[in-house]
Amino acid sequence: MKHFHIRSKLVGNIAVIYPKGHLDAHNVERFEKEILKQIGNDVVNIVIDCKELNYISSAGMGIIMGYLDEIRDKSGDIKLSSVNERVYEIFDLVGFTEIYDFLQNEKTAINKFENVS
Amino acid sequence: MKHFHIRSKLVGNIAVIYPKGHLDAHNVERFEKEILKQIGNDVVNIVIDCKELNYISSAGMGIIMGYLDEIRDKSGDIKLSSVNERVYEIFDLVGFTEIYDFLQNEKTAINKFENVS
Amino acid sequence: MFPEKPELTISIPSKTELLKMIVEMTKHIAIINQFPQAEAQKIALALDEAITNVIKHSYKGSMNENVKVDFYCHKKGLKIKISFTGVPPVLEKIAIDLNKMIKEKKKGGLGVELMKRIMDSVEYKTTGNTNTCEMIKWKTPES
Amino acid sequence: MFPEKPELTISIPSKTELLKMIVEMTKHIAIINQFPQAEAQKIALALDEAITNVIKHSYKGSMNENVKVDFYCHKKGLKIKISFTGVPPVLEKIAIDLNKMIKEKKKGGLGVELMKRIMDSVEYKTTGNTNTCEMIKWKTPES
Ligand SMILES: Nc1ncnc2c1ncn2[C@@H]1O[C@H](COP(=O)(O)OP(=O)(O)O)[C@@H](O)[C@H]1O
Ligand SMILES: Nc1ncnc2c1ncn2[C@@H]1O[C@H](COP(=O)(O)OP(=O)(O)O)[C@@H](O)[C@H]1O
Repeated sequence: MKHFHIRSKLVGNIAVIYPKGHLDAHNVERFEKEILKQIGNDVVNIVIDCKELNYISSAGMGIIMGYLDEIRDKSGDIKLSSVNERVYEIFDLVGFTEIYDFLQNEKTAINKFENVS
Repeated sequence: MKHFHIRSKLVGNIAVIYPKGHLDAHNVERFEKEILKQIGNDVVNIVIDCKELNYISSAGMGIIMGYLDEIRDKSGDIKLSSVNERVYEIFDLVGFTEIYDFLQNEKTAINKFENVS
Repeated sequence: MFPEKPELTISIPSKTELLKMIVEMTKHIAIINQFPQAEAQKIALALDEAITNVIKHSYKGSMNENVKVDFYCHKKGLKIKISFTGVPPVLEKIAIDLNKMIKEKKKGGLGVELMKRIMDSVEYKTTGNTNTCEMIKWKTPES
Repeated sequence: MFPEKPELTISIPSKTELLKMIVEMTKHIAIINQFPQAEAQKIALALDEAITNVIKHSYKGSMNENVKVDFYCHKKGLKIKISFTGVPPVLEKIAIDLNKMIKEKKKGGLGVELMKRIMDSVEYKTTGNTNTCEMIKWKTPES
């Protein structure tokens, strides 16, 4: 019984990552690995689409925070999309909503990257 | 947060009862009340459609058992339909599958009553 | 075989509104201990039945009493021990007769039988003021 | 205000795989105690953070240590007390600076802040070998 799944796809030079389920300290490594894989492949335009993310603790948020500087240094960004209300409240509580773009859905997030590059 | 819901409808002289969610000792009274309501209205052809029933403990099964004699005495019956595999296993464990008709779905259960009467 | 110290303990008041929580917790523990999902759900049901009986029969429905549940994990199985006070359990030795129960319009009497059919062993004991119910479920070779 | 005796206690090994179970249990308890669903989920998250820290910092990731959680229920709020041994917590008094943390490529450091922002009070104490973390959440008038 896995409570957390992760998959991703590439749209041009944009990676869309889909964390699914319950993301906590127990499974955060898999989330970090996915982010590292993208950076390793020189993909620095990253959309984290959260439509299937039910839960996130600071362990997962730490990963989103820890690589942002490196990614922005390489002219990339991390954008979040399709975040449900419950999870958004948590991102908001720690102040992420002032630092990251939160988009309605995956498509608007991708568009936002495409319009810049 | 209610973990258990119950609703019912009448199809001619057949009552279809829809228990939904988690049926245990905590909420079994509401289930019993629904059965009693039907008997009180002289409806003794009862289909318990379990497509939305996720869990049943012996408390719920006790109610299905306790009124069967009275209902069969009045030429009625209790039939079960749309029972999911997990819940079916439990009914089977106590021997209910030899005593009650378990039908594929609500419609076949209703038909079975109609073909007799 | 099982460790002396429980791996996990929960102590709750004797309220039926907590049954669902215990069921979900137990399912989770059984799954973590490598029981297949369907087995895990049944083990959780056995515990629901045991605690329901404690609340109903030993505590006569009083909600302020205590029920302690210890989980002992082993790679070959799971042992669950329920400790409670109140009226000591007195259990029938004979198996149930469903047709007879229906004729007698019984609305209960299935719980202990269900526990026994789900678990590999169910044992009640009373020592002084404390009653216990110990249930063991072994893993099947393929699980 | 809160009762002396916890209404509910759980004692678990220091394994992160049990976090989800604790989160669901806590949500359930908070909801039963009349917190709205969204509040209940946040309270559960605060406990997740506290236990994650205990496992990571006090037990250095060792999985065989013990974490005890006591729930004290009151109609005006919920108190959760976590008891553990290991390294006593030493906590920063100052609030976090997110931009600075990003510049420093910090992959952690949000947990305690989150606990404080969710709960009305968070208090760590060490007495002898035992450390405790006590968190209280009051109900808002409309909840
Ligand atoms: N914890 C208990 N304490 C006291 N008596 C018990 C306990 N558990 C079971 N019993 C006895 O065993 C009987 C059978 O229990 P059970 O099969 O669950 O049926 P029910 O509880 O519906 O009567 C009960 O009626 C009761 O007399
Ligand atoms: N239970 C604990 N035991 C020891 N130290 C703790 C504990 N909880 C928190 N701390 C200390 O507080 C710091 C901040 O914790 P936190 O905000 O959760 O961030 P992180 O755990 O990601 O470093 C930790 O780095 C640690 O030094």
